[in-house]
Amino acid sequence: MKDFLVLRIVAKLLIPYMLVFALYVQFHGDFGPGGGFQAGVIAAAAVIFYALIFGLPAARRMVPDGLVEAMVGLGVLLYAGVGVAGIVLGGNFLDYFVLDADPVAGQHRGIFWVEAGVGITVSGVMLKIFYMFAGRRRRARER
Amino acid sequence: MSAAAGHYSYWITVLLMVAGLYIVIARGNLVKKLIGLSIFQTSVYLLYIAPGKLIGGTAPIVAEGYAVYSNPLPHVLILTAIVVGVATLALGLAIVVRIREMYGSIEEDEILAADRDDGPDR
Amino acid sequence: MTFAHLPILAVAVPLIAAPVTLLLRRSTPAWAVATTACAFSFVASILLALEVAARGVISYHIGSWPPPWGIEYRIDALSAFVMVLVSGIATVVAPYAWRSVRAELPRDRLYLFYTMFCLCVTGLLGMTATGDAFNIFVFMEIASLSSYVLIALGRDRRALLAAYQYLILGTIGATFYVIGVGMLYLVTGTLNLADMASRLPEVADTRPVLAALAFITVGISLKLALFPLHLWLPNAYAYAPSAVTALLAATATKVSVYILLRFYFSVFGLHLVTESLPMPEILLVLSLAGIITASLVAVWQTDLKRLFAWSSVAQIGYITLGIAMASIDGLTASVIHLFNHGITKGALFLLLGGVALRMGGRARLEDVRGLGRSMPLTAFGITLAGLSLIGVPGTAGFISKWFLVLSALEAGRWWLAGTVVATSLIAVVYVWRFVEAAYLSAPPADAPAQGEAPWTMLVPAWALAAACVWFGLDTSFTVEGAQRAAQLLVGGAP
Amino acid sequence: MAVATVAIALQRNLFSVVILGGVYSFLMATVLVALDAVDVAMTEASVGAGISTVLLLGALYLCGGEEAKPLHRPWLPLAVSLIIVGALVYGTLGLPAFSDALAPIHVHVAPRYLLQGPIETGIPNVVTAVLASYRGFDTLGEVTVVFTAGAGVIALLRRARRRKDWESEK
Repeated sequence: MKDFLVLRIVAKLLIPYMLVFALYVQFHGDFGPGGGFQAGVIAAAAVIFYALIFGLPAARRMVPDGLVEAMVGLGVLLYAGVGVAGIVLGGNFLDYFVLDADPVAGQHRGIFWVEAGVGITVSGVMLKIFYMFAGRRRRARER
Repeated sequence: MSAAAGHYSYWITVLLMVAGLYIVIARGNLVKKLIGLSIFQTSVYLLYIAPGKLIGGTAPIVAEGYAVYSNPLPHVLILTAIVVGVATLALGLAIVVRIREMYGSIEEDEILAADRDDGPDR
Repeated sequence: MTFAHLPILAVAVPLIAAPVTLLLRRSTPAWAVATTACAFSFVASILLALEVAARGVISYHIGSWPPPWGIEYRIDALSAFVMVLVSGIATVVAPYAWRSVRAELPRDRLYLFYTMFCLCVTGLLGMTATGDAFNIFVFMEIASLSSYVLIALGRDRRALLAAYQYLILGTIGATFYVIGVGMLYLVTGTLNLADMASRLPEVADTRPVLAALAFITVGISLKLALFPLHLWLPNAYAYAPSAVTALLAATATKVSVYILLRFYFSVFGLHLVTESLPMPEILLVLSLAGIITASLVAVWQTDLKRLFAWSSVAQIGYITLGIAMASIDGLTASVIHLFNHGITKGALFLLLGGVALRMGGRARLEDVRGLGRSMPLTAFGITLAGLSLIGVPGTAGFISKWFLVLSALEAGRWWLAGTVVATSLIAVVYVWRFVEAAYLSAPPADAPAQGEAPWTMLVPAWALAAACVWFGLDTSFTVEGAQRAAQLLVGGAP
Repeated sequence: MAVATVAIALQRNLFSVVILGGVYSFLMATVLVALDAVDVAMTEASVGAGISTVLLLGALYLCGGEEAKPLHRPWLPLAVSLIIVGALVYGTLGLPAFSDALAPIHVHVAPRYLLQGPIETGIPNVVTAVLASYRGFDTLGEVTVVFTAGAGVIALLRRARRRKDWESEK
């Protein structure tokens, strides 16, 4: 689909907004609907869109495989890390109250990082799965 | 009779659930089975969410001017269930793709037939 | 400080190990991390079991939220017992996998095997430790999804189909479980198991509760491969990599049995299960049918992995038979057999993995001819574990069958005790088929040059085989643990 | 929605089935909005209609899109389905009626979330508060499930460089 000028321009216009929207959903989850999971899916969708228009190699240059695979693991580690931080700071596992002197602020901080972990892993996994399926397709063609 | 009206939401759930399950059991195409499986899982969402709704209530985002909210707990559970559902689907499809590569077919009968020709230890 | 956090750490450490292995991308460090994590969980589980025996139930509030609002980890005699089994088997299988998996998987995916291994252990331990119905579902899915992948990694293409069938049936089972839990939630308003149990009597005998009982039973039965819902099991066990077969056979079905026990006796209560629906009768019939059919099918198998997979279906029948007695003795027998069968099958599949390694990936009856001479230690180990499977005195299997027969006699069911003994004779037949091939047949002339399995595989396997004898002679841990667990289940019901 | 489901069951062209699946998900999301579950609706729309459809289409591209005639006799599945309908109807008849404010789920655990949640966590979206804090461990499990799927797909579909030489061993 690289040859359609309209698609290319629309995509160029839209994709930044999709990523910004993903960030909005990620961090506005405290007040409106949304959160790490939805944001991760939207961010992944933006890159998938990019890949559909400009081709898989272009998308892989923009978001390389190694980074995606690292994101898959890092999100879970971040989440679990917040849990362990609760223990280290003298509370229970996943205890956000101890993350700050003020318990409510601690909750805020805990939820922020946890949601970030969810977002990272989900976008990483969704993208990775897409890359895996799409990569297969290319090989099937080569045969 | 009012009992039947009050349980209307459950009937829909039941219908979807069984339709999904039927597709899973009755169809021999591996992809179609997975689609049926996701419908089966999706129907469970309604079983949890529908009873959480209160007529006159609003979404559980606390704001001034609202007193009645729908129950947030089922929403949380179903968010988790949706994620589990898509994870299962992705994994299932990955296995189907591999099956297709190894057997050259995604019809259950053909694959089983291929297996019978395959080894003496079946 | 750390000691108070053991319940969560036993689960969280393998969970954290999983992404670490993924990020390492090298098989050797990944293996080291996975093994260390399993060993840590094993030590933690033993400490927890001791703590529970000394001081009673441990309740751990995750996130410091009190139970019905937050998620609670609740370790009692039964869950500690099962955790010791699961983490112990994992600790034995992890070092074994080092050599075994290298022969069965392509190099660049080895580290992912350990990622999946950690996740599977996390899921199984999480299901056991948690006191929250929905949390069980989440960790059940972690365990299931990772085991689908582990099975699909088998080198035979039929492994893929087996994994697919397991995925379909496993997901249906999990969804049934969610439906059942949903109904319970709608009538009690809570997801915490203990809270649920205390609020159930108000609504006992209502239709949703009975339907929930039915759905949870069917859902879990799919997972634990209760006859006639066992169809996924033989293929899955036969084609999975050897280390995976051992891990799953020894732990996965056992944890499902644990969930069933938990719901029957800690949530629904003995009264509801035995009187409102004919559950014990249904379980009894299915167990007996399962024992007899699966044992007979096992006799005709030529592939040893399939043979012992079918025997697993039969052995699960003995476990559920104990549940069907619904008495303290029956439950004791059930819990003991859960443990003993776990170590027996673990030993068998690990040793068979060694055979498969030397025989080019197969372990059929014709391949093991003359095994007594070419691989004497392996052959002797399999025979020993086989004796335990039959229930010969002096082995672990004898203890569980003994308690099972005892509880049947106590309930005045002579015929049941007779059936248990008679079906054990079928086990004699299929174990004999191995012994005959290994010791009494000459090795085929064109046999590949063989030696004993590498010691990194032989030592873990023999550790389990020795455990079969150890727990047949020294029964203090198993019997006392199981008795405490059974009393807790029957007495703990509201 | 029911129409979409029946159509899925009858349709044999898998591409139409996938598209109908997307339609079904969007309808489901609409229903969920009507039931006040905005977070869930958003997820269902993005996952069910978005990611799932993309994945299914990707898989179909690799596997081919026409389904063979079903060879199975439909009677056994139909009987199983009917038994399950019976059990479900039997069970749901005893459940609290729709929008019953006195149902156990509204009076037992949930009130604390709604009344105390915003104060204890400082977050007005109660769903987020429960998801990330009260039942944060469930969500850790959920992320782990996603992680499992991701790592599993990598393990299954990674292009094996040495594939040839270990296949020849067989």
